[in-house]
Amino acid sequence: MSALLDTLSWVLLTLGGLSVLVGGIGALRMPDLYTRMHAASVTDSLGAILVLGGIMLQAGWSLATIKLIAILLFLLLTSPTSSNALASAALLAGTRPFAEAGQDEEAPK
Amino acid sequence: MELLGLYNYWVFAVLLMIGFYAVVAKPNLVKKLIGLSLFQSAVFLLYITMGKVEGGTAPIFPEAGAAVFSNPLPQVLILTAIVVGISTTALGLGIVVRVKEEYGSIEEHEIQEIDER
Amino acid sequence: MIVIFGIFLLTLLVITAIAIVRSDNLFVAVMLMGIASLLIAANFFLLDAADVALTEAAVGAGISTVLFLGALALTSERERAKSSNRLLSFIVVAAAALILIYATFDKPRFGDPEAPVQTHVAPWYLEKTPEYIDIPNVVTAVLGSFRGYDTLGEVFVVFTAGIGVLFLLGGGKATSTLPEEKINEGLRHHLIPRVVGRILIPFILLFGLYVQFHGEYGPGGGFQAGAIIAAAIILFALLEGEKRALSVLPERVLLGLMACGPLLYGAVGLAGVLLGGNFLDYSVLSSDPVKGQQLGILLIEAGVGITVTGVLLGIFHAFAARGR
Amino acid sequence: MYYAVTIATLVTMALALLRAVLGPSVYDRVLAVNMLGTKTVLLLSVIAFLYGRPDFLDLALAYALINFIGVLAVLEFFRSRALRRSAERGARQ
Repeated sequence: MSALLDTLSWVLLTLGGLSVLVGGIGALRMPDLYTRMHAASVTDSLGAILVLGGIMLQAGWSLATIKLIAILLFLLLTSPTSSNALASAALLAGTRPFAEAGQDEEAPK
Repeated sequence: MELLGLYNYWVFAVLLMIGFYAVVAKPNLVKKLIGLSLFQSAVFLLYITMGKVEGGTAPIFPEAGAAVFSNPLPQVLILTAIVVGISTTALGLGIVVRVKEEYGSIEEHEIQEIDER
Repeated sequence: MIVIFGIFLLTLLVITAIAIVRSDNLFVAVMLMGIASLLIAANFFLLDAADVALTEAAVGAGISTVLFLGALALTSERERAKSSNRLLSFIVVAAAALILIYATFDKPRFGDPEAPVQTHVAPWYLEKTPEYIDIPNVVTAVLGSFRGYDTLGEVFVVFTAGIGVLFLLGGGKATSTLPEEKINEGLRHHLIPRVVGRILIPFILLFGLYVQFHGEYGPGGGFQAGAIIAAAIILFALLEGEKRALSVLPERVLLGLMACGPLLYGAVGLAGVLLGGNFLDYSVLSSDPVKGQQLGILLIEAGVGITVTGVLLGIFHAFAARGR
Repeated sequence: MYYAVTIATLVTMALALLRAVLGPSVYDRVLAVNMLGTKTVLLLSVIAFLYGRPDFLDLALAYALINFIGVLAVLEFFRSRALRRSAERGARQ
């Protein structure tokens, strides 16, 4: 049983590390603000779930697990919210998506 | 490895001087304060680096095990210094805001010009 | 391996610092300062300073950004003039950096347990804390008891800085011509952040209290807790507008908090004198000296927390009120 | 295995930092700060276990709670800036 949990947690951690990395590459390589935001925010949540889940399996039932669950819950609440807030702020300020305008310079004054 | 052990101190020196450069060379008062915060962070880094003991852990006794602890004293000094740092930075920002209200500018040259008039 | 992680983070920190100095948009510089704070906090954690990392997290992640942005809103976002004596400053700074780096070759090796810093007073603190105070967190023990004078001084510095900001910015004239209700509405029209923020505020407050009272057993204490609680109330002010926040905690109450903290700290010290001990000697506060020490630390940490909360909130409101 | 996750997180932090330095718009930089914040939470939780001191998860918890405030402060800054600008424009007309 413990070997199974161990393997599972390593798998989760590896996948988590990968998705975090993919998010980083996406945030760097994507062509405009909204696609970058998409790459960053989706993998942020997925990576957090996988990595923290992997650690939780390692920690077993303890105070640490409860703290990890709290961290995960708060991350899942705040991270998409800040992405949403940021995207709406950018849209209100007039930054247009790439496909529409094909431009991404400084936010209009 | 011997040289790697000094890397933290080098970063301290470089960071300190980057902050100092912003203070001397940038005419914008807010930028000067940002430089000053960097300068502060460099000093914090120096203190904490000095307190680290190889193979040690944070000076909070765990329930079992761990006999080597890092030095608590620099941590105490820096812990208070961070909060003091933000309050003094806020005081500096307050002065900058007042300067802007009186002179209409936060660029050193322009303030000096107005003063000389 | 951990050493390599530290080196990597420090390199990122230097890159960030250079970018901060080079950018001529102050808003960008403030954002990059936020990144620098995250990196340096991670570094503190790697260097075994959990308490310091928590302080940097509490202060750097929220409050410092909020204050700088508040100041930018009142001044300007762009640097206009280029520096005139760039070459000269660069030469001076580079020379100084080289001298400092040259000096580091005389420094003891990183992490050397035999270095002079580690061999004088620190082992005594580590050894005597269980005996005299009997709490696991040595940092809190040194902060509250062994070096209580230091901390009292720092609390007064924070207090003075807060008073200074209020003198500079408080009770000022209105600088803006905007309709007041527009300014005061905060982020009330942003539904999603508002709902999530409202859910979070009680948890942040609860976490702040946990950090305050768990400071003797884990990383934490008055300085961190004060900053976290102030951050929670600043979040409320951002979401609901200045006015609502001020009606929850009016300016008079904030002034009271600012003054109460140092008073409480000083009173604990004086109580020690009255009970026949020295100033800030907590052993006499209870019949059992160890219990007395613990009680004293609890009280002065509360004093520190109250001061820091009051001062940071007072500063925030002073900046925010100026924008009206 | 913790090491692998730590390295992945650190590399991502470097990439996000690059995005913050390159910009180009201010929103990209805010996005990068936000991303770095989440990555720091992950890094701190992993390192707490790497050090065998899971009681230090408080730090990651602090960041998970407080990072949000920075983004909201930025949002409020943009909002009040837009207000000020429209007022200035109104005054000029």
